Amino acid sequence: MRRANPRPPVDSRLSRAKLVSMAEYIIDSMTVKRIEVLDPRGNADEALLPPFPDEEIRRIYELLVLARAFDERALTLQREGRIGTYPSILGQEAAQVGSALAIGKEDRVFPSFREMGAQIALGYPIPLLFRYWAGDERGMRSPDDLDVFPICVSVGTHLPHAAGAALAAQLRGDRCAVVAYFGDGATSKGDFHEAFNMAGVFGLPVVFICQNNQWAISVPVERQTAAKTLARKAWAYGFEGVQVDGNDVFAVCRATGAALEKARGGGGPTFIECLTYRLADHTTADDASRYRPDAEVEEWRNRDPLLRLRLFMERKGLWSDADENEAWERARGTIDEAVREAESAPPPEPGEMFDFACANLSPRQQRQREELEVRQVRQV
Amino acid sequence: MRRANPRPPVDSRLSRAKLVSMAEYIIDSMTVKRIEVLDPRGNADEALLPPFPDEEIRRIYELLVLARAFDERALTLQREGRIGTYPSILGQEAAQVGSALAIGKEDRVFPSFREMGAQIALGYPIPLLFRYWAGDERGMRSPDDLDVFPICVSVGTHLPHAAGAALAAQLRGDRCAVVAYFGDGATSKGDFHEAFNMAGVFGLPVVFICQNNQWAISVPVERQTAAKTLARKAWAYGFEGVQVDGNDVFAVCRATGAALEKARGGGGPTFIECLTYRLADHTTADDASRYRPDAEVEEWRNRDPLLRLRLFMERKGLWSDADENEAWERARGTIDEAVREAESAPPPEPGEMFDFACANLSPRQQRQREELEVRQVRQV
Amino acid sequence: MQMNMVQAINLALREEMARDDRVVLLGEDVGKDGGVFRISEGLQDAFGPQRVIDTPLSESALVGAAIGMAAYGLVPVAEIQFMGFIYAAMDQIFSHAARLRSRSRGRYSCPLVVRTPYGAGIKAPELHEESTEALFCQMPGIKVVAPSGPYLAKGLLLSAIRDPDPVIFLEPTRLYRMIREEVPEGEYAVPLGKARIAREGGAVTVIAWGSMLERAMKAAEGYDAEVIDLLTLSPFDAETVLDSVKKSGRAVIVQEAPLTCGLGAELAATIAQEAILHLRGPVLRVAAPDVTVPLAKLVDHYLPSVERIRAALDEILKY
Amino acid sequence: MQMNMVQAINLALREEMARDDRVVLLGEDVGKDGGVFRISEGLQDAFGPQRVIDTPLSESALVGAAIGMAAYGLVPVAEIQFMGFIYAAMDQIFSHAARLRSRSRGRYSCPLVVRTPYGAGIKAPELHEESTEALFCQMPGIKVVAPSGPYLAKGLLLSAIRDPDPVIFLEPTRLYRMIREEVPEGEYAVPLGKARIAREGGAVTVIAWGSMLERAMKAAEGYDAEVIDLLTLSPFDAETVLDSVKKSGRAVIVQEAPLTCGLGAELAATIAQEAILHLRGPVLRVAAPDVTVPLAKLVDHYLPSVERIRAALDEILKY
Ligand SMILES: Cc1ncc(C[n+]2csc(CCOP(=O)(O)OP(=O)(O)O)c2C)c(N)n1
Ligand SMILES: Cc1ncc(C[n+]2csc(CCOP(=O)(O)OP(=O)(O)O)c2C)c(N)n1
Ligand SMILES: [Mg+2]
Ligand SMILES: [Mg+2]
Repeated sequence: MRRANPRPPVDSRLSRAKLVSMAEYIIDSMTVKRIEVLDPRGNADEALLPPFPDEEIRRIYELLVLARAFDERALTLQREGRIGTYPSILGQEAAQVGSALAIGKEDRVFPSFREMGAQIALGYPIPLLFRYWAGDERGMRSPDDLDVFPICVSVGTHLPHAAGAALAAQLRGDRCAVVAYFGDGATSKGDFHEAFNMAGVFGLPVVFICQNNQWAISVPVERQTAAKTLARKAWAYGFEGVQVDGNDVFAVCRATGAALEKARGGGGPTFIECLTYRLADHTTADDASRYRPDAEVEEWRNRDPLLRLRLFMERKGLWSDADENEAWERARGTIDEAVREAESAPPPEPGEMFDFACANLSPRQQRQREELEVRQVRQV
Repeated sequence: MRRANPRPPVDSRLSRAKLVSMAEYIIDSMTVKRIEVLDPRGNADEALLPPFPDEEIRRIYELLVLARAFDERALTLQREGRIGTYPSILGQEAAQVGSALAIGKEDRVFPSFREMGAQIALGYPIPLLFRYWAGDERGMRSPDDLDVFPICVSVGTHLPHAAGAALAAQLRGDRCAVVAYFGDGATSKGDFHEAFNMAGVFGLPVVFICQNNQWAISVPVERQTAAKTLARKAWAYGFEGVQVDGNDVFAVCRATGAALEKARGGGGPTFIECLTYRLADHTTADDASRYRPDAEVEEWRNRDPLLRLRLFMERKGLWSDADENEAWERARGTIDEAVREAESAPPPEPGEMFDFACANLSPRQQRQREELEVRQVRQV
Repeated sequence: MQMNMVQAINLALREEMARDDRVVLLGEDVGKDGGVFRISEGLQDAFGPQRVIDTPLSESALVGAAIGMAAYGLVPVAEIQFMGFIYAAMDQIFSHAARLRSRSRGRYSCPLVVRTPYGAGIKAPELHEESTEALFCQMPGIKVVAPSGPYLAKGLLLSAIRDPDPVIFLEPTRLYRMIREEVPEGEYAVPLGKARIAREGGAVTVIAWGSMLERAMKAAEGYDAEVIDLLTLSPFDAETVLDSVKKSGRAVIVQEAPLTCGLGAELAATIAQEAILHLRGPVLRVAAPDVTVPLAKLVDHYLPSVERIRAALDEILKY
Repeated sequence: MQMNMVQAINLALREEMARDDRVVLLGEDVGKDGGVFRISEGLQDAFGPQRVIDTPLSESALVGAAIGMAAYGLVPVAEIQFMGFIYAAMDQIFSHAARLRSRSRGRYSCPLVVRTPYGAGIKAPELHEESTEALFCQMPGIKVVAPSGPYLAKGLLLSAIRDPDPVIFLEPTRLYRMIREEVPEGEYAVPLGKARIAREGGAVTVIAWGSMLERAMKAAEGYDAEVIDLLTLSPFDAETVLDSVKKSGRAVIVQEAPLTCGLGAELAATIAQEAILHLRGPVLRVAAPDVTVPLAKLVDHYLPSVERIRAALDEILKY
């Protein structure tokens, strides 16, 4: 007897051995597909070739170049102290640009903090991006004709907002879909789970796009989860997860397009894992050589998303060295201009920290603002 | 052109139609097994019969009766105002007792709030359970030789503790396993996800046991998740999930035993979904007829976990009506005694609310305690 | 009509939902079940499952989704079943609801109400009797409201729903069915940010809110005490508080929560900063002790009692 | 040895881990990377991946698992990478870490330290510059500590690790590398619950903690001001505060967090309740305004400055 209760009668050691005789049958099964179009050398099976007109393919490539030129410049500006800590998108341009290109004007986008390629492809004003990274929150005000939520720094916490925006669309009958971007690290957060589950339960029009760049700062994705793929996680919520070659802009674009179409048509959520790689340090404050081998980085450099599209275009006779130089020149020109515009914007006034604290300041806030402004004037 | 950036070149409507041509192949697949031994009429394929000695089978049944007798009495006491709001375990006795019987003395148990059957089978003193439900936290102090964490009311929030206890065991080389109990509703919580993920990443010696009683207050499990089974959720974390007939005490016991053995042997975590049913209201404060059909309840009454074991024993000649009467009499006697013991315990002194606030009270707490005690004396 | 606070809140929701089809309810068991306290009784029948939404058991995503809904044209009223379960949603409330307007520089806003029953005295299990309003009062961008009776509950809830920013609406469970009073149908809003003089008096100012108002009023009987019902806890109505204290020269704050760092601290600090020259004696706080709220057997010893409030009045009147 | 606060904290961890093999570190990037601020640099090499554990990106489970570890014989020191990410773990900290001893009536306890960099002024993105210590100061069962320099950081961390109850250990990022001073190797504990007179003076008492101590000290130059470095924020050392205020008759509280419901409110309330008869003037609080901490371009205007503290000193000295 354990205490007053009848003694647990089963010797557990006994029972442990005899499991074989139980009736077991399979009641549930799931699979995960991988989607790819272009291989790292720019080859594509003719049968699988995307039907984009040549001009569009060139323009896709130019957007990839623009995203990379932005990144290059941001890193330089950071070194020069002209912007703050910055997270590079190097290597993830295809996953970001490719997915963003499939997004319609009517759709709602919830980026994480490493999505500048997507923002640029969506038409987010580049000067605003520079201003944000220079520490001016006015850079996060999305233009009125563009539905892009502010960058979310707290990993994964924006996923419930995406679910809510999709629920609002569903309830109001808005024919639009919602896209949420996040990293492999975000898949470990409770909010990822709760948002995915809600999306599954309500069959929400949302496309979850994971930029699996295989690292969350110093934690490799194998230490982030024991799941063989991230894509399989969607099945836990009753909807499909697919893995896409994230360095293949065609595959990403079309997987996203299909998922968005499904969402808009009432087919519910989809999870797209873009398998890609973070070629740079986590941010300018990081030194990735402390924790990951150069060889791995090198290997992924060979799978550069720009390179493979360029090779593809060259083979098709769509692209020359001159085109390449011109594209870069144009991109850098656009970026120069954006930096000029960003840096010529007047700095915020101190009192502006109160501007959007709430719709109507409380008397105490009002007084604090006045005191701040008085101090300001005194110091000038 | 969208703003200053090159215009997104791809007409998304175009791309949406042409998905068929992409290269797709399966890279990941998973299946979920169901385990059962006894059917609702108490039949078991002879080949699958559990090898428990007859005496053990009778004792298992007696424990089921004891759990049910506890529940019966708790409901009565609540109606009489002798305990507070109480969550009935009616219908879940096999899932609770069966799993608890496989748990060893060395193992660590993290119950939710509807696990009295498991607590009783583990040897938790029944008077303490009554005291807890009567609003006396002293009922949650587990006896020193029993490793049962306090009941967790905040759904799912104890799962990270179970992961931590398992991590501690792993780091210290303690040869024990950890068991966490929770309901179907808990699978929607972020903490479920984060704890499961951590268990997968570290290969922790933990067995997660879900009492899928198909309701979370008024929310049926189909509105809790769109997943076909709860068991499949484990695959998202890289370990096995199985479904067990939760009203089949043999199947539950042996699935739990196997998972515990695997855990203790370094084989990592397992998720066991016990598919069962909450036959009663959510708690004594609930009225389930507001939200669920009687027919569903009736159907599950036919799958009563006690009934099927009794039929099995009767068929084997192990059990008579006299045995049944005696078992109930004995159980009710045990419960009578426990209630007497619980109710004869002196009520807590007001100052005891400070007793375990922290190891050493701050001067302010000290003063608050003194003031409270002075007020007390004055009132007496 | 005479009604209790549950009925008054139900009526407020019903009227707002009828008036404005952007108003939607969501939470655990708010639909078919009508909420565990029956606050939303009948509303799913009246407005359909699209507007009264049972969510999975996910406090963080429930509030997080409500933020997304609020940003996209709806006015969600989210229910957290008990205040003890709101902690899982703190990140969403503080990192997001409170900041969305500011982070997006006004592009998006968050007209969200999070309702939750709060407070001790209903003899329920752990985490069912919390009163941690001060957690939210320190979050810029969040308003916090706590009615003290049915009439005020309805009027304040109307204001909360119409407010363009997120509001935490705390409903004192102990009073849910304790007080019945006349609650008119139709519109009347009790403004946010304004306290109410619940009882006039000259010798001492008693400040209370939520479930403590009832005890403060009882305690004040027989004293020349002015009782202020704070109603909005953040931003609180410093003017009304200070005017009264300047007049009476004495302040007693009654707070259900544990003493340290409760809202009473801010009230006392504000008085100490802005009305100190009018004070005749110390600013007294009557609060629960600094321990976790105990279960049923001891909770009556934990909650500030009428006697303790009277003792504080007697003490301060010595000055 | 001369060292900065990062090195001092590293040394404290190293010594405690060497002394007591129950001490384990866990958090995001604390292992191979040595933490984003390099606090745990070299510790995984020294003690192995079993004792310096990189966790998945899960703040709630990270703290929750640490609670389970603490209950089962370990002494976990969990790192939250920035204070802005601790909100996801509030439920675990408040519902569980704070209550485990009480819920289990002493059967289990939670000797856990949660370290986190806090405070503004490092020009980092949103949620990297929070100072919401008051959230934790109102939780019975939780201790809160904030060192103001390297020597104290080491001594306080030793005490925190040895404390039998959960401690939130707040490290002011702005000071991480600002101050270098002599930090001895080996044991010395700075006790929890005791404030420090950082500077003696008679005319006014200035109370500060964490990153504000440095500014308070600068501001005090040229004044007959006593500066109290609170060190332990909860439970705070009321005795030292009250003794000083009773002597000086004037109090200025300097708080980095937004004014309303910050820890300064509790300090002021305590003074107003227990030392009011000694006060010559109002209890002044110098704090950030009630807004979310702004990004780099405006943060200097947000943080209480030396000038603002001086202005408060000048004002109070008029009484
Ligand atoms: C909730 C939260 N915890 C911690 C951090 C600090 N942090 C910033 S980025 C990052 C890793 C994110 O990894 P992943 O999601 O894979 O995105 P990636 O950085 O690779 O784009 C961490 C831990 C954070 N921003 N938010
Ligand atoms: C975090 C949290 N949210 C809400 C509640 C209120 N509540 C108590 S039980 C319950 C349903 C739990 O369902 P399930 O996990 O299936 O367990 P069951 O009650 O069926 O045993 C809810 C919502 C709670 N206790 N904790
Ligand atoms: Mg990543
Ligand atoms: Mg259930």
